[in-house]
Amino acid sequence: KPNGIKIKFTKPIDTYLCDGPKDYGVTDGEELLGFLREMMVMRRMEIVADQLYKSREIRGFCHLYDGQEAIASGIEAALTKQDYYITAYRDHCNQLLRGDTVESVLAELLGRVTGCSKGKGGSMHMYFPKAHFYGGNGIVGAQAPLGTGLAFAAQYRGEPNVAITMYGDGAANQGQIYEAMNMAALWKLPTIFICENNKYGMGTATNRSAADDRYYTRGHYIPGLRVDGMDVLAVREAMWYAADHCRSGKGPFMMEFDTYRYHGHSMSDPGISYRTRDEVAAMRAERDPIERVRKWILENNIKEEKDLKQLERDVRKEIDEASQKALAAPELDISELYKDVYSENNISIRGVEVGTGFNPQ
Amino acid sequence: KPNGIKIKFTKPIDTYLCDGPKDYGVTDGEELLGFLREMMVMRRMEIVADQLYKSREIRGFCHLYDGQEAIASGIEAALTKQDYYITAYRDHCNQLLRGDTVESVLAELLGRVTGCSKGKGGSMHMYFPKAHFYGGNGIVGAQAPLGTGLAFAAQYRGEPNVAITMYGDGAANQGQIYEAMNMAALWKLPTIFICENNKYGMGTATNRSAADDRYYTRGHYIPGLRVDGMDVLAVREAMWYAADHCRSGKGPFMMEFDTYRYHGHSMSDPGISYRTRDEVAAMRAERDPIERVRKWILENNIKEEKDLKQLERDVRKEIDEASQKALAAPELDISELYKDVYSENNISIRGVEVGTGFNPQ
Amino acid sequence: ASMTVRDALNSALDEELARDQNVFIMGEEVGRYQGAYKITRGLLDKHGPKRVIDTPITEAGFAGIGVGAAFAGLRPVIEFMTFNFSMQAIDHVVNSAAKTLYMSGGQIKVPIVFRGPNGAAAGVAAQHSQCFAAWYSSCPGLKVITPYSSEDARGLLKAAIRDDNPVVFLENELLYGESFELSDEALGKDFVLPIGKAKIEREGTDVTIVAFSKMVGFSLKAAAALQEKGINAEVINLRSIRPLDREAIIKSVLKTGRLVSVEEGWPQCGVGAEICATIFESEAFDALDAPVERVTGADIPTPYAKTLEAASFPQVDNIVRAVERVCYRGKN
Amino acid sequence: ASMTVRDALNSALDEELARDQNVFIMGEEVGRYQGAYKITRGLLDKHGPKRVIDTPITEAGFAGIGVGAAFAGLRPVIEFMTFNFSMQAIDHVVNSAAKTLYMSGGQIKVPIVFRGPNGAAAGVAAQHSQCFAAWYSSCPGLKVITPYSSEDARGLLKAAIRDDNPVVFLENELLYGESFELSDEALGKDFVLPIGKAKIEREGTDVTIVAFSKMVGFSLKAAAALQEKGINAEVINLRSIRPLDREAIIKSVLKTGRLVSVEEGWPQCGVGAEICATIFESEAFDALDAPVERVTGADIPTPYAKTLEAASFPQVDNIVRAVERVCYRGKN
Ligand SMILES: Cc1ncc(C[n+]2csc(CCOP(=O)(O)OP(=O)(O)O)c2C)c(N)n1
Ligand SMILES: Cc1ncc(C[n+]2csc(CCOP(=O)(O)OP(=O)(O)O)c2C)c(N)n1
Ligand SMILES: [Mg+2]
Ligand SMILES: [Mg+2]
Repeated sequence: KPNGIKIKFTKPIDTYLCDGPKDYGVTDGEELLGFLREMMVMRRMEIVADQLYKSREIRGFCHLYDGQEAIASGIEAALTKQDYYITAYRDHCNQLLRGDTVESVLAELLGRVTGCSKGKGGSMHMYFPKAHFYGGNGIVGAQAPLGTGLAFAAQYRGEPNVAITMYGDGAANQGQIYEAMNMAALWKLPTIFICENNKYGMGTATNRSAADDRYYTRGHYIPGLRVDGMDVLAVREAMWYAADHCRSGKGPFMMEFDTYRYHGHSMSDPGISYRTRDEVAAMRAERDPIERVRKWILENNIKEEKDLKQLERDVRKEIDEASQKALAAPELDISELYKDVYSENNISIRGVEVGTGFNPQ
Repeated sequence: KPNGIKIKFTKPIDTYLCDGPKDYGVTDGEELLGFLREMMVMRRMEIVADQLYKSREIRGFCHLYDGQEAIASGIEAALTKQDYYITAYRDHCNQLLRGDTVESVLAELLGRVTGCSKGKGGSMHMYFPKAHFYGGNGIVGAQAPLGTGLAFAAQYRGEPNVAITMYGDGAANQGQIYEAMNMAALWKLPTIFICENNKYGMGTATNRSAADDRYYTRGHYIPGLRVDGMDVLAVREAMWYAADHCRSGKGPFMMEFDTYRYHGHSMSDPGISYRTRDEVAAMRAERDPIERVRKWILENNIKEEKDLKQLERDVRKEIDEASQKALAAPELDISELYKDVYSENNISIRGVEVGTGFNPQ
Repeated sequence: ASMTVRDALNSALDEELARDQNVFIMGEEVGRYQGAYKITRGLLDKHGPKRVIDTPITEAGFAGIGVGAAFAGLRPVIEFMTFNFSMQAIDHVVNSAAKTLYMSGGQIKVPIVFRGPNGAAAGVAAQHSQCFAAWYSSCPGLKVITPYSSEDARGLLKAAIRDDNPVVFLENELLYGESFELSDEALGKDFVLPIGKAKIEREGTDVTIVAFSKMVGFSLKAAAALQEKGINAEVINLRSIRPLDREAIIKSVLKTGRLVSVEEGWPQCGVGAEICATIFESEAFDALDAPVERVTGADIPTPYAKTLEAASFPQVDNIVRAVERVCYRGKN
Repeated sequence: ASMTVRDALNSALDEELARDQNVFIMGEEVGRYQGAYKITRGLLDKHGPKRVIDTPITEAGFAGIGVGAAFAGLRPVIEFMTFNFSMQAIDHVVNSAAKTLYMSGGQIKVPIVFRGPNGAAAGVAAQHSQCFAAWYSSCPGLKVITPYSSEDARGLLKAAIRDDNPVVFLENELLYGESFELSDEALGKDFVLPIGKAKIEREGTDVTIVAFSKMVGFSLKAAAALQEKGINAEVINLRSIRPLDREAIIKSVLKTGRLVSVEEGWPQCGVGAEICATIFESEAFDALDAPVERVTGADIPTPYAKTLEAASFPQVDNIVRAVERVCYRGKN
């Protein structure tokens, strides 16, 4: 089992107002297997979510993360659970990697009481405050000031932690992101703005929504990097670099991860009216983040093909079991409908009809 | 009376993503006298407004433009009245130079029926649609998308006109400006974003509000210029350059005018708690835009000192008369309170009490 | 002919684009994607990219651009993918669009339509389920329209686009796929309905149910159920929340003496509250045989889970029960 | 002791900053400029730039930063220079602050106060005169407070800062300079008033006047004038619009049988409308001797000119007349 494997990034890292990290990552077999498993779990969980949606167990909006797994993995590898984290509605895998369970995530998608938000939040509203994960946000761009506020809190309390805000290429044009960037730079807040550029915001390609689609430079006065988001080691390396920058008091950092979503935007989007099937197929064939790790493992003789097949079966089984458990749980009791509106839960709340609702007396 | 006077700009023009215009302006005596008169009128009008405010004839917010006159003058000299124009609440002089009268502006400040908005708008809400001037806006930054919309209309109709949006250094951080810039660049809208950098947004100096206070570069992917806003010829030259850029289909342009406001932010601000009296005095002594034109006129022997004194007396008289007339006018009849809520003026509108208001039957 | 609300909206847009070169549609995914909810399907192909414009996800920006274009005389139709996102741009709807005619002393008209789905859909949770009828209807200068049927959708959207004032046009996602009969007249290219007039969807004598948008359908179902219990309910489809057709409500209450209002929005300071106030302030008050009752969305952020969600919004049963109460049935 | 509302707010902020290191103030011009309306005067000097933070003019940005900081356990007080500008940030107030506790199933508290002057001042025209009491009070998850006196200002602001929920605290610029008597108790460092409880400012037997903010003072003046005409009015200061103290209103109406609501905001779907609905839906309805009347801001954008402006908002006379009408006086 070879140690200290050095892997050169296939795509060079683009830099803006900074030198950037080295052009390779160093890893070992155990770690690579960890990445592989974690990314397989994410991939499989999203596929199960897709199935549960199609069987009408999951409803409403449901945005899947498959294709983008290396970003979530690489980020976790570079940060601590004390670092603050917020993302958009495409949040299942981030929730999971911050430390939640597959069962908890799926149960939330299913609206069950065992879900991470007790079924009140659904796909877009997952939280794991234990590990400083603050959602999950359905309003495109809103998470940027919120994440900057998390960084503000870290600085205010003199903590060594950074805060990261994830947003999409579509979100990158939202004005409030620029407002947040300005204050972050002015006050040198330890925050990394992370643009997951998966080439489309719903159905709009980046060149039709952005006058300049080099999102890593859009901080203008803030340094940035553009990194292959399909390469977990590159993601980690870049995140180390950015977090160092922040932790050393130099203020915010802009990160762009070049990635792709395999699914449509959400379950209602077949995802092929604004891009070709060929484009999606080519991406899967050439850049898949999981295949890449699998290849490294095989190339470096860490495991054999059959071991990885077994791993895949294990992962499937694990997630199917989690899914069964999630499905078996009930919805929240209707009496809880009026809870959590206020922290004190003793304020009377009107229901649909007069005389219904909650009355503390 | 010498013709073709060439005047080199004392401050060099800073450029961003473009070459910039020449470093001097060409003018003649008649034109200089025109500038002088026009700027004197603006200055005097604002001083009269100040007096009327202090005598409690004008109420509420009242933001004066003295110190910044060369910008309004230089812009008008470079544009046509077909070009679209929008600014913020500091709008008295822009309204005037688009073609309105001193009496109309003062009457609006006084809430009189002869005011440009019939007394309904007041200081912040003046409009002159005849010359494509669309206000006057009390919401910091809101005018940027609005002005971009004016440019959109120009492009939509295939007109050769440009649209300009004026905003302050404080406003420059507002997110919606970045949203507007992105769309303007994406769609190559003929629009000039003009930042009047008068060094403060209310009481906050630029270095305390902006991570990067080179506002002419804040378009990031949009070319820009930083120009001495106390030099009417430099303003005109720069505006010609920018308007050419827009009219030739190259998309938006960023302009920063380096200027200063003599008064406090509004009438409630003495304007000396966040800046020193010395700073204001030095600005008046060294960079006053009117003094500069006066000096050019004298240096080039276009007029003598006594002629200019006479001109000043004439301007004073003219404005005092306008002010008297404005004061003499009545307020709008109370029956008009319910007019102009809707274009059709036949919708019933509730007043303060039941049974009051407007009822078309 | 029968037509879905979606097609009614689509055809109205299509016809108005064809009729007036100043009309254009702008919003997120309205063009190549054919609209997030396919209301603009086919319009890009037919009218071209100058008239059907995909924007970046920047509501404040494009709503403001729309208002600016309207200042200059164009007639923009701005789609909010859902009205939840109109909060990003609400300052332009209220401060830039609604108030400008007045502030300018009548000089600057703002002929713009802001449209999109409003209120709760299915399973989209708290941030995507808010009803904005009450908020926007509180603002002078705006007109606020809430179509129910395909006839409403066609006639009111065309009227909104032709109106010289800013109009907030609140659709309902769950109605898009519903089909309604349309008269030949309603299929006409110049079919417009008057803004500010309610429609009596069902005549009745015992009680008045006032509703808008999706709740009109629920109220009609409730009326059918009530008929079986011997209660003959009149159902008013408000169609427009501002101007609110107070006369229609008052007239009906003068006849029935009883009133229930139904809406999906939150109760406090909602449309039902305004209807209550209207009754107090009119001759209908003296005609009341029972106090007015509101049926509303529960006073909570919308939960995701199915059963909880259903309990958060009026169901037909709730309406039936409220009507029974104001008719002094079922009580004790 | 006598104290202005300005000093009451200032001292409350000062004390809470001193009490809890997690409390900080953020907004435009709150620091070096001492506040646009001087509510934060002296606080920067005393508590330093870490606790009193001047922001750029980016409401969405700093309101969102405040909410994010509250997620992480700080207790931000966000000043909107006026609430008119809160429309830029309203999505954060509603979608980020109000709904998060619920959406997270009770996990994420958002202890934040949004404060600043609300409603009309003098001569500032349409874009600077809007009352947001009705809008914010419609939102579950928020608490909405409208202080009138210096006692209200101190006791409610301190309670708001100590509350674990997002609070919208609507001040009134024209009250800042008004002085009120304060009890020794109200001067105490731990003086807090309960959120959600109204105060009877004047006891009376003939009619109930419900008001909030500046209109409480006008209503007290009206009550004095009415006394001379032989009408003994009870005046309720709502103090909090959400939770709304319905019990206090109902109890009073049970006694007086007559009700007038007074507010400066627009009528449609306003606070008065909610009060009307509350009466219909309670036992107070049966106690009514006359229909409820609303006195409200006129249903127009606020005009600038002085006389027009005065005619746009309730004056003492309007209240007197409305009360006379509900008491069947003056109406021949
Ligand atoms: C303010 C706002 N506007 C619009 C939407 C609707 N919407 C949800 S996701 C989305 C596309 C976002 O694209 P991007 O930021 O690239 O993220 P991705 O989905 O690709 O991860 C849109 C338009 C929203 N939720 N919020
Ligand atoms: C959205 C919004 N926020 C805050 C204000 C209050 N305000 C009015 S003017 C101003 C300062 C603006 O400064 P700047 O943009 O530099 O323009 P200047 O006054 O210097 O011309 C502020 C904070 C407002 N009117 N609108
Ligand atoms: Mg994307
Ligand atoms: Mg300035």
